[in-house]
Amino acid sequence: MNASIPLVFATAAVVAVVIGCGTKPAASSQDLDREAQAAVKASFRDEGIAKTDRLNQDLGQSACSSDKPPPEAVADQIMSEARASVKWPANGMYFGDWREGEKLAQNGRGMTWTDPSTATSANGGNCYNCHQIIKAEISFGTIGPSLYNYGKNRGVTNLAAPTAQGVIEYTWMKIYNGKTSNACSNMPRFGHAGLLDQRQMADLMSLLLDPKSPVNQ
Amino acid sequence: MQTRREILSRSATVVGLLATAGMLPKTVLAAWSQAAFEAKNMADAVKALGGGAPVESKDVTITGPDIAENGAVVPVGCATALPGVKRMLLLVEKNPNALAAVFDVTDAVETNFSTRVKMGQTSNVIAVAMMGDGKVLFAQKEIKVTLGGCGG
Amino acid sequence: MADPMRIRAQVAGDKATVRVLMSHEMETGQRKDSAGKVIPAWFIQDVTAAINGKTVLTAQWGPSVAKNPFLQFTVRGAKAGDKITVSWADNRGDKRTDETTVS
Amino acid sequence: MKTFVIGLATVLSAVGIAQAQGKTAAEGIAEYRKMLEDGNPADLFEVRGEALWKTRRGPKNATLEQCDLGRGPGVVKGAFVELPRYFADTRKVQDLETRLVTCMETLQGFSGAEIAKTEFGRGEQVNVTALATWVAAESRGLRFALPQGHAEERKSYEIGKRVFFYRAGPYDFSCASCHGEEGKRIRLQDLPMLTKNPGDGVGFAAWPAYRVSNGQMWGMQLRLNDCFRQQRLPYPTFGSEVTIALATYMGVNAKGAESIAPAIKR
Repeated sequence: MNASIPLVFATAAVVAVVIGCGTKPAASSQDLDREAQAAVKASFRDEGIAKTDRLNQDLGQSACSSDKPPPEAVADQIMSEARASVKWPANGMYFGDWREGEKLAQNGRGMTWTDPSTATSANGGNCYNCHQIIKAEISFGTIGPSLYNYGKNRGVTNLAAPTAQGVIEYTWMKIYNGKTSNACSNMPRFGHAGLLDQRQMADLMSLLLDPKSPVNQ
Repeated sequence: MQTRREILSRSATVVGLLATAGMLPKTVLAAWSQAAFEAKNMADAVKALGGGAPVESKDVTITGPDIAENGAVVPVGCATALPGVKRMLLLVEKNPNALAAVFDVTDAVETNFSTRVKMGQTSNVIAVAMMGDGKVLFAQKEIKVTLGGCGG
Repeated sequence: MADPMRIRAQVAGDKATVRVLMSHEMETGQRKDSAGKVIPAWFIQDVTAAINGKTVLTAQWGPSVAKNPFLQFTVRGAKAGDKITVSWADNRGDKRTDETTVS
Repeated sequence: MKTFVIGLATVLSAVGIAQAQGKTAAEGIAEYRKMLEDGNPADLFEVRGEALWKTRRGPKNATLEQCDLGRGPGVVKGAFVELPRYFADTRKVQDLETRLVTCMETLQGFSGAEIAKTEFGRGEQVNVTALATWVAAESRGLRFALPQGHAEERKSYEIGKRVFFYRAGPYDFSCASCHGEEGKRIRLQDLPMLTKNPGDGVGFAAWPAYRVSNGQMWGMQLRLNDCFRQQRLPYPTFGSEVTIALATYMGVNAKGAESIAPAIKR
């Protein structure tokens, strides 16, 4: 993840210089942006694998850091940068093993300061935290849409069929970097942020799209 | 003003005196049934406590939720309205050691006890009534243990 | 010494419902610490309840009773002002006795 | 056009399944929670906290009975539902836990900096949590009414709001990712929407709480600390400005909500 200039707070910094510190009229919104930035900088410390550089925001993070959506032009920029970021699987290996995918989907671990390593092998997919997936698992979150019958509902009956190619590419892109289709998507960018490797993403692809996966039964 | 803790500790002293005067039950020091608590299943636990083969019975009730949000704390209860009960047991079938608790019943208490147990996974929980006449009756109920939280 | 229990005993008709919370780790002996070492079992084994000094219930517990245990039972023929005493002893020999008045 | 039709079908079937399955699971969980309400081990911490308040401790061998939690020295009842607030003596907005540490320092002679550095669940932090549990319990049933009269209190709210929406880290999460919409859940746990009053005894109005998953008593400082851990962000220091500001933001948003703290939580 490259740390570009935090957009929201960058403007605040300029304004702050003009007004100067120490004056006590009602704080402007920009003053408060600057103070919030300073509070964030001052309030955290490194712990385990979670270092303070994680507080640096890239364009998408800073533009999606308020209760209002970013301007359309910014959203477009985030999405086009996201699309450019997607790495397609080597040799067209989109699929793996849905059983492994299910295990990954169940696994909510990874990247916290209590996790031992940032290696992809230490990470789960966290999928059930937000999505319904196979019907037998009743403990699922609702932040994201249900993925039950994901492939079936999209008409995927044969992974090798040319008609399935569009859905396959879309799904890969969504897992790799969900900001491709929604600038402020809540979904982590599993490929782009290095959370899952190609093999793990292929296993999740099988879970969602393989006609033999319980997701599509 | 006294704190609750002071009240409690003062009463603890009183109890200490009672104990010295021989007025307190000595059962606190009674032998703990190690073999029963090491048993892997209901039949072995009951056997270790001197009982015969358990028979399922509608006269025994086991209470608990259908789903537990967390296996670390699962509220369960065992009860029976039958007269002549000597002991009530609570078990979790799929725990490494099935037996969780043994209650020795007297006429002064209702045969109805509630506590909370740990469950490693979805399992049957079992209430067993060991009767004075040697009969051993039981009831069971499945409690689903779900994965909660963010899993991290 | 162990922390005090919290005992509530409330009369309803000719009986009293007793609810007890005990402060105890109830360590199973099956868990490992971060270094991979087994954390030894440490749990309440014996529980006794008495009304006005007369034992009404004895119980044996194993390590699968939950941490900070809760126990509820009902004493027949209890009335306001009666003294309910609850004692426990754990597998390390630690003990605790607390008392409350039925209200 | 075709994708639209497929998309709609997905949505419809998803809603159907969520209702059919979600209902029974949610009912089961509700039943479980109800069973746990009677006999909350938080009581054990409450008893300990009350004793600590009245016990002479620390280098100055003093009690905390003269501690000013915002309503004057020694006034405990009602203090919890007005925190965090601005304190003139420290010239800071403080939450319950940091204010307790201030009192432990000024009245009892403990080192506040040492306590702040101590891990949760260790040493004096255990006592801070127990004290917070008792102080909160003394306001049970009262409604949240955080003061916003002081400029610093208003600033704290505004900073808290900005922190609430601050997205960062490998997962791109902010507080709002999970707590910015109504009716969402993670696994089977309902997520309170914290940008407005989430309701009586929900969200801010439920902590400190006893966590059954690990048998620990958690104050708001640890609650927020673990939120940041799950957000995959670095470690917020005890009593740091973002934690106080977030508490102010949530507390002000919870205006009028009835406090049930200390609650029992998964």
